[in-house]
Amino acid sequence: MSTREAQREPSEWSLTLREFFLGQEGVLVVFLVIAVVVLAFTSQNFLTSKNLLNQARLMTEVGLLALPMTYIIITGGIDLSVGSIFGFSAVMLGWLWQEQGFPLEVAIVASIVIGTLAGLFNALFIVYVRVPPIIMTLATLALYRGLAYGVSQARSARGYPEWFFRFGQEDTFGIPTQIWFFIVASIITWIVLARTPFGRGLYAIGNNVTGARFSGIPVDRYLLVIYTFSGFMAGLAGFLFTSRVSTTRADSGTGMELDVIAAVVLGGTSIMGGRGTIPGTILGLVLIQLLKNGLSLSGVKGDATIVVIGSVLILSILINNFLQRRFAQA
Amino acid sequence: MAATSKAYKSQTVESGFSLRSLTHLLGSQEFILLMSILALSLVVYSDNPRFGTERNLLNILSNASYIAVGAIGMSMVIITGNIDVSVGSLIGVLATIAGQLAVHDYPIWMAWTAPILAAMVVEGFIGFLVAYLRIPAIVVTLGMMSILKGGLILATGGAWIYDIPQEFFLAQRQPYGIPMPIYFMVTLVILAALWMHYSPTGRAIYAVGGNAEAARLSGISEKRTLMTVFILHGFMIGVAGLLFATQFTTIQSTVPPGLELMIITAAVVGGVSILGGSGTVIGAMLGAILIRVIQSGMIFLNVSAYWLQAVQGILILLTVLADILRRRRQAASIGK
Amino acid sequence: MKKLLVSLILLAMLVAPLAAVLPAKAQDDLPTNPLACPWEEEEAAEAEEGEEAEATEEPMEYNGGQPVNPPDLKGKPIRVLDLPKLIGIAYFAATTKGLNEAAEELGNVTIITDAPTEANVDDQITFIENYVTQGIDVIAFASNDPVAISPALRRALQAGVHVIGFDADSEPDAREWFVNQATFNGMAKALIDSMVEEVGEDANVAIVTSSLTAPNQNRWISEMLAYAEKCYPNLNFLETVPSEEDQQLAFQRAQELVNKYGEELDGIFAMSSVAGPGVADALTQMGVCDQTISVGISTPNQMRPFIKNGCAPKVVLWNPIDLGYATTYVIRAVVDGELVPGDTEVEAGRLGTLPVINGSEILLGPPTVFTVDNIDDFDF
Amino acid sequence: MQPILELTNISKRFPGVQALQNVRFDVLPGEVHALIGENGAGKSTLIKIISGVYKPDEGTLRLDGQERPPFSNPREAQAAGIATIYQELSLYPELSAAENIFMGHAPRTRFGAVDWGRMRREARELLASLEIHDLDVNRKIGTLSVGNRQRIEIAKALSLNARILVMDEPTAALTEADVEQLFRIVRLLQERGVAIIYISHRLQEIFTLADRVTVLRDGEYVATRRVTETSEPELISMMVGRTVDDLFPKLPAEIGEPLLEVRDLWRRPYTLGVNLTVRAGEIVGLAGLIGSGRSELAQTIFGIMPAQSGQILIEGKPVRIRHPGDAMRLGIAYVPEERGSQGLIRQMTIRQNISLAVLRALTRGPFIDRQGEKSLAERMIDTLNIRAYSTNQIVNKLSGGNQQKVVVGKWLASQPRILIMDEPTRGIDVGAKAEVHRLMSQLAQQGMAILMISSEMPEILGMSDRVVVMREGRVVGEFSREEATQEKVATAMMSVENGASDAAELAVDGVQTGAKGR
Repeated sequence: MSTREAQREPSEWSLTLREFFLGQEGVLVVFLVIAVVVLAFTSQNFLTSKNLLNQARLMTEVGLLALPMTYIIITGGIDLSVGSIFGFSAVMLGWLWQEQGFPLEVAIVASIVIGTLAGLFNALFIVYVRVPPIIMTLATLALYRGLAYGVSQARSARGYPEWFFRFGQEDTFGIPTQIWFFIVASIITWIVLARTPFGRGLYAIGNNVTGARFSGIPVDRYLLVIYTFSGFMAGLAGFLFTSRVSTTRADSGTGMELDVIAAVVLGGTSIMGGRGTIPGTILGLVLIQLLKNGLSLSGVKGDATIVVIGSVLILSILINNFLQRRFAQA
Repeated sequence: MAATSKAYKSQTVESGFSLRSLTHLLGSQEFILLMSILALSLVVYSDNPRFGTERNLLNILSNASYIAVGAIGMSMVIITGNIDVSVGSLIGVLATIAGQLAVHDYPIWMAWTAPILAAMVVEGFIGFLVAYLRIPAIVVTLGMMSILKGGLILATGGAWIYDIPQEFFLAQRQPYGIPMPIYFMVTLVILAALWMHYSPTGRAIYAVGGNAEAARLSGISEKRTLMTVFILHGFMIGVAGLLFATQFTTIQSTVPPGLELMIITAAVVGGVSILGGSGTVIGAMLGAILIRVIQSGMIFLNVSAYWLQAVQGILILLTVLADILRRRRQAASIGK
Repeated sequence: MKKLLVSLILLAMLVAPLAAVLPAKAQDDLPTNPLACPWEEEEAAEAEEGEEAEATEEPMEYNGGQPVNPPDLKGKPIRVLDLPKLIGIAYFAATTKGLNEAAEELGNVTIITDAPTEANVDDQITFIENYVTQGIDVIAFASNDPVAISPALRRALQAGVHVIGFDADSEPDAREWFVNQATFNGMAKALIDSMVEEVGEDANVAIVTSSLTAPNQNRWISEMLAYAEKCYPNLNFLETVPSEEDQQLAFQRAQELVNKYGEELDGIFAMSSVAGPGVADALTQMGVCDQTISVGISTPNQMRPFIKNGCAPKVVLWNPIDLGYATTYVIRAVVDGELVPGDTEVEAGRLGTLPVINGSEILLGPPTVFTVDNIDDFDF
Repeated sequence: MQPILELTNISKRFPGVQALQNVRFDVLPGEVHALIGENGAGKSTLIKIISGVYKPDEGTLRLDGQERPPFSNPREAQAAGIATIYQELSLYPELSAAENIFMGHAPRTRFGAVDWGRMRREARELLASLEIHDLDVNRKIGTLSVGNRQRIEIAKALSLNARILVMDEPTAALTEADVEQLFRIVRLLQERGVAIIYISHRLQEIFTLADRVTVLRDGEYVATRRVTETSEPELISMMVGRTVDDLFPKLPAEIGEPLLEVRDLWRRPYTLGVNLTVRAGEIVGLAGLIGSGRSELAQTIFGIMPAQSGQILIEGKPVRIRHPGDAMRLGIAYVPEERGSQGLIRQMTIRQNISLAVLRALTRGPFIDRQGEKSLAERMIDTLNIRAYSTNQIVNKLSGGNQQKVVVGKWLASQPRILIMDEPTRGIDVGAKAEVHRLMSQLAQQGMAILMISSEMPEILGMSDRVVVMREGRVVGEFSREEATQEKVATAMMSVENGASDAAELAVDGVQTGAKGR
């Protein structure tokens, strides 16, 4: 405001650190450390590499969907149809291969393409017809699920060849194969969000879409890209899921969208848009998964576990709000 | 001369006014919905006249009732720019509470009012977190959904409730041949519509959703309005839960799947703007009825069971698109 | 241009599904094996003595999987994970009750019940993985998807955990034994026969199934259609509608069917323990039980009022408590090495001796038909 | 006479900022008391204390001579007869005009319900008292023009039967004609004995309208003067703490070839066959009433609302501009009208805002070059004299003038050849205004072509080499610097005779539509 506040300018790095610890990420790290310590004491099977890798395997599909969801929520949108696209493209994989006789490789690619197209369909309406994302994806949530049932006639496709399971059930370089997909996708989405003009544009859109448009950011194209990307990732996750469970079902992924959104929101992405990071989302994912797993290993049942997770979600945002109000002013 | 022209002028103003209100009515989402319901019903009826039997129509309305009652509160919440995804779980919990009280020989009135009170307490708590502690509603209710869902199983172990005394089944009664839930739906929708149109607090809901800052400056307390909305929403959900619980001879101690989406969809199809500040409860009720007409009509039209969901999805999408295009056209025509 | 494109897409979307209007039957593709019709039964029974081997064909080879180096727990206390499809429905509450009943009798078995709140195979897999890591001795499961659950079960076997199925099977090699409550064709026969006894063989019937993806239901429906075709060719199946695991939806579907077909509709098969009360409730509340009745699969307690008021005069079910009870005995026998591949029967406490069928399945027995005469003998 | 409202020793502190320190202020019945000061001087804080939005940390408040505790919420202030018209219109777009006027204090029936009939009638009466007869009170606010929305705002304040009316820059968004009407209303209220607290950056208005004026600077009270006893230079020096010599220092620049030419450009319904040329080194002032289509023309050139037909030529070459990206590649920059919603991403930092339009150029490989970004921001902070302690400061926490400089900096970073500035100095203080003007002059000297949209006549006349006037989507007049006078430009803007015939045309249209409707 004036010269009397011309204090020492904090360095970029210390600023980032400060942001990190006062932000949701900091809260999550604390929660995570507490959870790990407590759970490690209550169950000796918890802190083993075998268990942790296995948990990572189980986390992959939700994780893959949470990455584009972070982008979308940062722009102030939402995609409720991811679970349905996930199920739909998985079903299409099995249907194309078994009913239509395509080679499995082709069916895999085609199913991911179909997921992408489903995302594109959402995107076209959201961008060009200006249907609010929540409404559009609420409608396609029902539509894609319906297509999954209709096309497959609710039949599951099974009996895949051995090589197909390499992606979902076996290890590559010592860790479950699909985790590689998640690691690569996380790193790319992280860097893109944090370091590229595209990522910066997403934040700008989420904070002030008019301002972004007036700054020459191709808002429509960016939105088109992220909703399509969400469909693509849902297709990819659907494929990995099929490989993991070795069958396709028209109802797989039902209700998954809420798990995904919970992880993203827990990770500090503001549902109002404009704020959020990929590391935050990953922390959110990991915290939920470890709680589920660790509590189960400590003898807490599934129903109690979801109570704990719900409470953690509310509590962590509450604490974050408190910290923001207390310290972010200064 | 001057006097005549003045009289003439006022006359045109009057007729112009009524004309405008007519076009206003014809252009409203409620009217479009009503037309969609009628058109769809006619199509189904012409294919299969049994669709038009009194019993079927009453069944449809009755099945839409608890969704519509839930959508009343949901509309208010959405108009203020918030959302509640925990309603499905909450209704599951309420049904269990009502059933448990009824089988444990508590007086019936207690079994009926307890779920309503419980819902008001839970929604009041949600409202407190949203209004006073400023946590986004979707976060609170997402968390609450887990807590209620898990807590229900934790408490009951999932046992079904049966051997409930007959007088408990409020929703099964049919005074004058019309199922009870329809009375509830119509009465509550009318009351809520009047309240939202005529009470200062009702108008404040629109103000808070339309421009929270301006509302604050007009001396409207956003926090109090939000609390009122969530508690009222709790009341409506409580009634919806009661109608749901007393419809069946046995009560499942689980959460009805997808109920929250159904209620939200009814409100949104009914023209309640998810961006806040506009919408009516009559629209929400028509939205609920439309969903049920679609569901039921598809069966009558022999749509393959496998394609039911897809057709439903398309019809919902079309309704929503029609609403959006209507708004766009209205804005454009006025802009000229 | 843009608008044209959009409307074209919408039109295509509209037309595509409507073009596919076909009455759904919700069968699966597996071969069916209808049992003998009631009037053939007597002949069959006469022939049974001499020709049993021929009638039941060759006994199948054991086709289950085996745990890898399981610890020797013979006679020692064991911890068993009871993993039903979901928790929160009466049916699985009853199987759990049965498991615990037998566990108490045996004294050295601890049952831990844990499962998802929705019938979701992905969650089930997570539970299996968690409990294997935690170190459980035995997993007793009822799968939400026979194929999807199998990889996780195989990993459990590899970790030396005993795996026994009940109610809903996995792939055979992913578990050691499966306790089969009733054969599919046996259930189908009981259901169809019950219906025909109520409405006659020149009747129109519809089916309210649970989810279109539910494997047990699809198998039953296939067997029912095959059996009806063989024995009651005039029994006309109108259509099959799904109700998920949702009482309200089953209620609504039944109303719609009655309204749609009116008096033509003579009976509705309710194919799950949730659909059963939903359908019967609808018929009762509509007051049409003199025209349309329901025959279904459900538990006695929740069907009692409907059996008594005649809206659901016959309910077919095995005893889920017995199913759970038998499962615990099978588990103990397997752990103690008393039930090994190649055996043809197993001791199961108060249930006596149960036969092994299809290589690695233990059959509980024929299904029970609950009617107004015997309903008060059951409490579960 | 006894002051109707008197505040003494008011202090208010926000985290990190002393917003007000020992400020005093009073207003008499029937008086217009102007409150002036640079942005960030504490005017807004003071009126928010008066209207009950903020509670002061210290100080006393006297109402009709009675000491009372400060208002703890807006409702209390309203009850005391204080109404406020805020700078940023605070209306509900989805609700009707009548309801907007009466939100929070709607007439009730005896059952306590909102009396819609009376509300509509009273709304019509209120508007009539403002000489507004053609405004349908059932229309949704979202469908009204900005000018009409402002009138609804005034009606809203009147509906409260206010004894004290606080007007926070009511003329910022108004054109000269609307300002005249507003002044009439203010005088009317004054006659009724209403005390008016009037905030404006336009000193001219203060001399026309106010009785007394109070100056604030850096949160502190400077002085109160009768307007008859002071002068413009004195007020300015009190506000900025120094004297500002020349408000509009347009420096001579060499005028070169046409850089931007627009030929018969159409974008219905706002831009109807516009022709326009801007040369290198030239500042073209684009004058017109609100709604005359100036901003829309700028947005059409910039590709936000792409043209439907017509030609745009850059350096004589025809180009197609379909979105802002195209325009930016061609060297066009647009400093938009609405700083908050269009110009800035307020929740982001200075650094991120300044680099936003040039991110693609600021990359190393696919990544943003953070060091480059930071040094760019530092350079702009230096060049434009933006007062901020760090490039990482959130823009929202800057004062209006500094925010505007950030917007300008953002577009200068794109090194444009053609700069369109839409109301470049609206709502910013005198010092910052002079700086912006000086900067525009310098840029023109460097050979940039500048198209300046402004509603402030002195700015148009002082800065422009050429003045182009728009009315109803068309260019209706063009004057060189020498021939442009306030009268000529204003006449072209309003063009009385033509305007009347247009109005008649509209009326005929209305009748026809009505007939069709029937």
